Amino acid sequence: MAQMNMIEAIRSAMDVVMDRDPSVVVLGEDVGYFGGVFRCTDGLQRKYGEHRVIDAPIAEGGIIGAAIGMGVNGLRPVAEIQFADYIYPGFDQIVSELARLRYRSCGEFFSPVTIRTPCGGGIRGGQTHSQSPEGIFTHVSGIKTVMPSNPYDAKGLLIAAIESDDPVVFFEPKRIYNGPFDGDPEKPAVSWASHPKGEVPEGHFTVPIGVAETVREGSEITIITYGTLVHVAVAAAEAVGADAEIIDLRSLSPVDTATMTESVKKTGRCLIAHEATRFGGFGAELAAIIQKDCFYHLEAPIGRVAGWDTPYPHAFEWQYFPGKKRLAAGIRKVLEAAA
Amino acid sequence: MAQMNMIEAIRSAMDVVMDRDPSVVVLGEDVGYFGGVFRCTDGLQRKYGEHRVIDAPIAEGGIIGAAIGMGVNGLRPVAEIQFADYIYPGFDQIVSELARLRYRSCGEFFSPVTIRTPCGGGIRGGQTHSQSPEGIFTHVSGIKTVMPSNPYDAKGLLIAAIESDDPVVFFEPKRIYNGPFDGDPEKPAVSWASHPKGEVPEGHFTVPIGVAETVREGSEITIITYGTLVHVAVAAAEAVGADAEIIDLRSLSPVDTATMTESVKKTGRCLIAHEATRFGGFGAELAAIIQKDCFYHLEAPIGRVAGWDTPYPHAFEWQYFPGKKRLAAGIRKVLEAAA
Amino acid sequence: MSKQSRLHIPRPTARPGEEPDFSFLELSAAGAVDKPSVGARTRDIENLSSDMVRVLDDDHRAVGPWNPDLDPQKLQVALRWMLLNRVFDERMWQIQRQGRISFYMQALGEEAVSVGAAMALRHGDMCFPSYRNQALYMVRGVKLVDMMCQCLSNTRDMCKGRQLPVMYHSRAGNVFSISGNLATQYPHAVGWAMASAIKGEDHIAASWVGDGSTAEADFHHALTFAAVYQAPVILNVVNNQWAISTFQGTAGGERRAFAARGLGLGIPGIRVDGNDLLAVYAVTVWAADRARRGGGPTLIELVTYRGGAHSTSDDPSKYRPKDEWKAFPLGDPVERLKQHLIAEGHWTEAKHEKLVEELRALVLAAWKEAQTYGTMTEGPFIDPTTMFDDVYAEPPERLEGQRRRMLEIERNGGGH
Amino acid sequence: MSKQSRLHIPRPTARPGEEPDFSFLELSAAGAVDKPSVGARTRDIENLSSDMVRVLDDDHRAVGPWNPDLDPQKLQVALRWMLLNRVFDERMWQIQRQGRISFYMQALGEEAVSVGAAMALRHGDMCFPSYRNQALYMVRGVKLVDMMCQCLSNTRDMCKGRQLPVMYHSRAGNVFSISGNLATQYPHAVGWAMASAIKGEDHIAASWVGDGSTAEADFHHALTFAAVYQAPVILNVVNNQWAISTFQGTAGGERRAFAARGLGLGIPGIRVDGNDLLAVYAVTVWAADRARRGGGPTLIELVTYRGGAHSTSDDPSKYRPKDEWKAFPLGDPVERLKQHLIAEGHWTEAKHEKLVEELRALVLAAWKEAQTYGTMTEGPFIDPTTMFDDVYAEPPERLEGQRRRMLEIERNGGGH
Ligand SMILES: Cc1ncc(C[n+]2csc(CCOP(=O)(O)OP(=O)(O)O)c2C)c(N)n1
Ligand SMILES: Cc1ncc(C[n+]2csc(CCOP(=O)(O)OP(=O)(O)O)c2C)c(N)n1
Ligand SMILES: [Mg+2]
Ligand SMILES: [Mg+2]
Repeated sequence: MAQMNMIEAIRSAMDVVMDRDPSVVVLGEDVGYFGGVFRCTDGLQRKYGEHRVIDAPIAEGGIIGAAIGMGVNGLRPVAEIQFADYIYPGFDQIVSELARLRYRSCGEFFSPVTIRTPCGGGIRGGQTHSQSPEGIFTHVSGIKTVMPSNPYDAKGLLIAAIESDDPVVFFEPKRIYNGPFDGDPEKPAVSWASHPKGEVPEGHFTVPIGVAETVREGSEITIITYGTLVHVAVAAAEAVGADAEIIDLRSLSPVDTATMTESVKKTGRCLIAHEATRFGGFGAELAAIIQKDCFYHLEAPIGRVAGWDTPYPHAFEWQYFPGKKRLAAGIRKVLEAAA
Repeated sequence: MAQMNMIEAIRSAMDVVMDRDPSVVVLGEDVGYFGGVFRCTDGLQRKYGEHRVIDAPIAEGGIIGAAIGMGVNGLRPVAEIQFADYIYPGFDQIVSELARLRYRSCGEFFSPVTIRTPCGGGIRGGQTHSQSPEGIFTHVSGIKTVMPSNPYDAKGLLIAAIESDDPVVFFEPKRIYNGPFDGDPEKPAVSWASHPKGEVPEGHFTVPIGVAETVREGSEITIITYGTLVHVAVAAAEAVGADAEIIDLRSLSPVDTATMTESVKKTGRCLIAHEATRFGGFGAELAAIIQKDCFYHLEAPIGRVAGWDTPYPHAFEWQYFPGKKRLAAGIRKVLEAAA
Repeated sequence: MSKQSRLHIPRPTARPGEEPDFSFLELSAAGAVDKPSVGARTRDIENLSSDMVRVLDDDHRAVGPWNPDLDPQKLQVALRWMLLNRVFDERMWQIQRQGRISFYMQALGEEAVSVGAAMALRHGDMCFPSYRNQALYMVRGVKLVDMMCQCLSNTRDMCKGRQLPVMYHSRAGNVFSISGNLATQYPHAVGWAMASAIKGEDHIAASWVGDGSTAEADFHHALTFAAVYQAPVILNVVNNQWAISTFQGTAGGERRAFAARGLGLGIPGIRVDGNDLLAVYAVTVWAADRARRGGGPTLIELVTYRGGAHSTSDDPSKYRPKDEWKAFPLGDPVERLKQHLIAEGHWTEAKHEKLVEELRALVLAAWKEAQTYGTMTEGPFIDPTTMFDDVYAEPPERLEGQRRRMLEIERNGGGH
Repeated sequence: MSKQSRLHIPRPTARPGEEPDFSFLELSAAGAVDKPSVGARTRDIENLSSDMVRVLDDDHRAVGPWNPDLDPQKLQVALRWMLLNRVFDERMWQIQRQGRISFYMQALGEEAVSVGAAMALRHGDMCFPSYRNQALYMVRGVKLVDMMCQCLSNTRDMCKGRQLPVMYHSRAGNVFSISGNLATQYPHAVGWAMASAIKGEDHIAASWVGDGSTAEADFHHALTFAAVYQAPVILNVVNNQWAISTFQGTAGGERRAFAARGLGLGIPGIRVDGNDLLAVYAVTVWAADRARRGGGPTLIELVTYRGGAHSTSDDPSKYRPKDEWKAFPLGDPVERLKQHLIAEGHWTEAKHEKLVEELRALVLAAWKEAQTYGTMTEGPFIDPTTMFDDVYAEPPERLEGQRRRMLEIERNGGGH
């Protein structure tokens, strides 16, 4: 086992798969010679050559469109979109082509593209370097949507994504690339070295897509979340002193309904948290599932804590970010609601 | 008052506004000389000239991008996207520009573009002429999302949309362009002439964006829906013999929370129905709001009836479409659930 | 507005009721355009993007350096494919008009575009067609009955009822799946070709879009990626003058030929008489050779005319002169090849008529067979629960749940 | 993979540790390129897209038909703006390095691009800039202190704390709001210009994108719409050789100049020495005249060099030779204009130094003032609940609810 931060884990995932499977290629803006603006592909071009780690023109639609064609011709492309905020120019290729190809050709054609993209705020990136658009993708049938919250899962899930014959949109919460973050920007940065999930096998392993992880057991309330907010939720639960069960979804689509509903049936209370804007966000689907499957066990309305329904403001990112305090308030509200 | 079908009502809305306000221009694929593949702009170019009703190149991103620029320069563009399935190439311009311009420039710049686009299935259009992508837009702050269910609302809401300084994505359920549709494709087609909402004033009027309409009062269950399914819901409620209150949202964002929650508090039961795929769809947000605001009044889990989570299949559109029978089953299920 | 608008509005030369006018169409005489070596530098062959490569002259002879010297037998095969395309379209159009399929799109007047290319390419070369390239499937071995079953969404439908008619695919034939979204296949072809180059194979890719579709983003993406990586790909623009109701000027064709669209990226363009089978064949072979030798992409503009309505949903009499096709200077591709074969002594009117009869019988037989696998109104029907297949390779439980729910509904009598 | 990959991989001529090599850069001598009338037909002036319009020669003289004959005073003003841009950038860069703003982007080495255009356009002409055109705002009257306050997200920030530094806007100055998404402003400019034409006004629009950004769809959309409607717009491509870590060849610049990108649509292209203020001014005037007279769009490629890092987040020593800028044949635009003025006897080193001092003082004073309106760490702070303003003109109730909720949290002590 090695110590890895999330960047290293993601890089290691690509490295391991590229080493085993010559059909895996990486493409994206600045991913080649330079190694990516977040360094996730650093060293891969040196190791696997310019023909497998490809600097692409600045055209997200072109990157995804070309990757689809490569996939149809037997390659297994891993496309990087530099920021999730810049995935929209590729949206038509994702929705109309990548997600639909297997279906419309009854499996004669498919393209196992993985799209990696850093998401989320907390890095003073302003509204175009901070978005969490996962809720737009979970609504699209034919693609899988994944968001890890730690190095171990990042590597295992990314390998699973690349090896999956289904297209996967793989969101990387950039705020926790270098260390877990509990939502308090004033605390000194913590590194992954001190976190159990910073221990990552060097070699090949997978974390299955579609399986959530219960990161903390508890009996009073279930907190369902993913990405950066997993760490905030843990901190918030501790701050409140709540006996909270915390579920890290890891995969958003498919989502692990069983783990969620079993937990809520046990605790009777539920808070959902994500960084993305609230209205029409993925948390809505989670709430809709839980209210239905756990109706007779719920003792309080399901709470949602999320980013405000505004763009992500540069100066007020800590007022925007659903931090420990907002989550704590959310937990209290759910706990205090009359049964 | 005149008899209008939805196409005529939509055309009349543009006509009325273009007549009053020389800054209103219409652009889109085939909208000019030809008058649009659904004839919604028929006659407008003859009346207002080629400089105000503009045939555009086939580039949805270009249409929306150019419309934004026109709006910044004082025009009030109405852009037609030929099918909602083809709106994705314009997605970046909608999300990153149209929705954000006012915010990022603190109101110094804005662009009051209205995007009209026919959505929904039931016309044997296969997966690329049948989609209902509204749930992708409701998640985007900065735009409004509207879907009328009848000629009267279509005209009033479209005028309101064009006159609004906010950008609006205006979905037109094409299955009901020519007449209301209760979900049974084997029944003879009905025209709008026999429907009260087929009576539409010739002149200027608005239906406010953000206000739902209760199309049927009832005490047993609230059915919340919009677009084509409003008519299906009415038929299904009658088929079941349920004393259902049926709410036609008309505006999805902003959504009229008060009308929904007051009704559910009264009835204690709720079914949500839309044609779009279920997972991560707009119905999830509705369910999430209602479970929270009406928790203590709900006697049964909120039901959702929606399109299956697959692309819209050509041959099985009536198995795909959430028709009267599926809605009726949904109503029964909600009604029969133990309190 | 008080002041006069200064916006330029592109207008076709003739609208309904007016005299067709193709005086804007710049032509070269057959045989007049030089044929450069496939290694020529783009800047030295720019003339090819404004001239027009033509082989068949007004006397139906094949002339000039681009004459591919195809033997008569091969030409007869080409004629047969083109005719088959036309006869098939005719029948399917009629079938749609009878309400027996929901939709159809014909290639009337553009048959040389697909047949010429299909015959010039190798089987291992991958085709990424638009919806008007049905002949590619035919030449690549897809059976008529299978194409018809697709249009019928019946039990033998390759698309299992999921797709609108004409949205074929053929893995065995190396012809990609048609998308409803215009131009999306263009970057796929480039990516496929990039993969071929990466793998060190010498298969190339070819794709087709219409004049109108060149305005889409994917056209630009494809050209950019093709140029940057010198992908072995042929990018065809089928300029059939119309995009539903808008003429090619609305897509930017007023000032410069579509063949020139790649010049700014260093992609050579060839403008070719798209109704001249020999010319289409010759330029495709040239571009394929160039690509295979590492010379990179070529953009081919095939100048043709959409002889019929855009689709069965369209009525072109609303926006263009009824007889415009008759005035089109490049004529009818089927007629031109036929007259060439006759002029060369390899064909007769009688043989032609016989061939048409034979093909009609073939198509009719296929149609009869196709119906035995089910029609829109009569069984056997495909099992609707198959609609849940192939959304994913590994389907999530929620889809299986929905499949069960649907089965339940079907069991309770189905219906609406 | 067993076989050898045949994919073409564009490679810059030099990487870190290697000798800079600009031998690929085709230059024309100053004064060597003819100046056509603004009414010239696109096809007659194609040379302008591969030649390079230059006015300042090696002896610092202004020569040739493109010499705009600007009077010395105007040239001094130009020099002042360019210097101000540079001094401002220098200071802001340093301020970012001190952690006092979160981010910055400089225009080092590209100052002539914005200053030349800004001085050539009329105030009523609307500018749609990229993030490296800050001088447009300066010339159009935005105060330094206001630009600094934007970068500080303080109480006087025109963006009310919502935007990353450098994302300015100025309605009064007719300079559009900067987007984080590359190239999106290009079709806006075209739409704005179309509206101007529709209204019968003679304002034109101008927009700027980088070489790398030409690959985006919006570049294509803008060119297509501009060509189709002959929109009165100037489309500038600032080819500063680099797009973060990728060189201009990765965007397709290896085989043909970016100036040629519109030729296939009939849009004339002009390749200009982007470090020659006089040449930039002259081609902008030419293109603006052409647009104003109904001649339609012009694409201008400004050949320059990104003298500094892409942004404060970037480290160019990782991907290009450290001294590459020094080897760039077109030099430093500030230095070149300065030497021209000196050569003409209208400037001296001493005056120059004094000007630099003056501007430094100006910038410092502005910085001091800016800080009084708040900094990132010290108040006064802008009210964070303003983050809910301007999402809509007519805000939905749910936003007001969220604003109240946030206020509640703030009242309970704020924090995280
Ligand atoms: C993205 C997208 N936008 C719009 C349409 C609707 N549409 C279908 S065909 C067509 C015209 C295409 O014209 P052209 O590219 O010239 O091809 P042709 O039909 O002439 O072969 C349009 C606008 C579509 N299918 N996809
Ligand atoms: C749509 C989009 N994709 C990617 C990025 C990330 N990005 C910011 S600047 C940049 C490079 C742009 O290079 P160029 O267009 O040459 O402009 P320059 O920085 O050289 O002025 C990239 C890739 C972005 N901002 N927007
Ligand atoms: Mg066409
Ligand atoms: Mg650049």
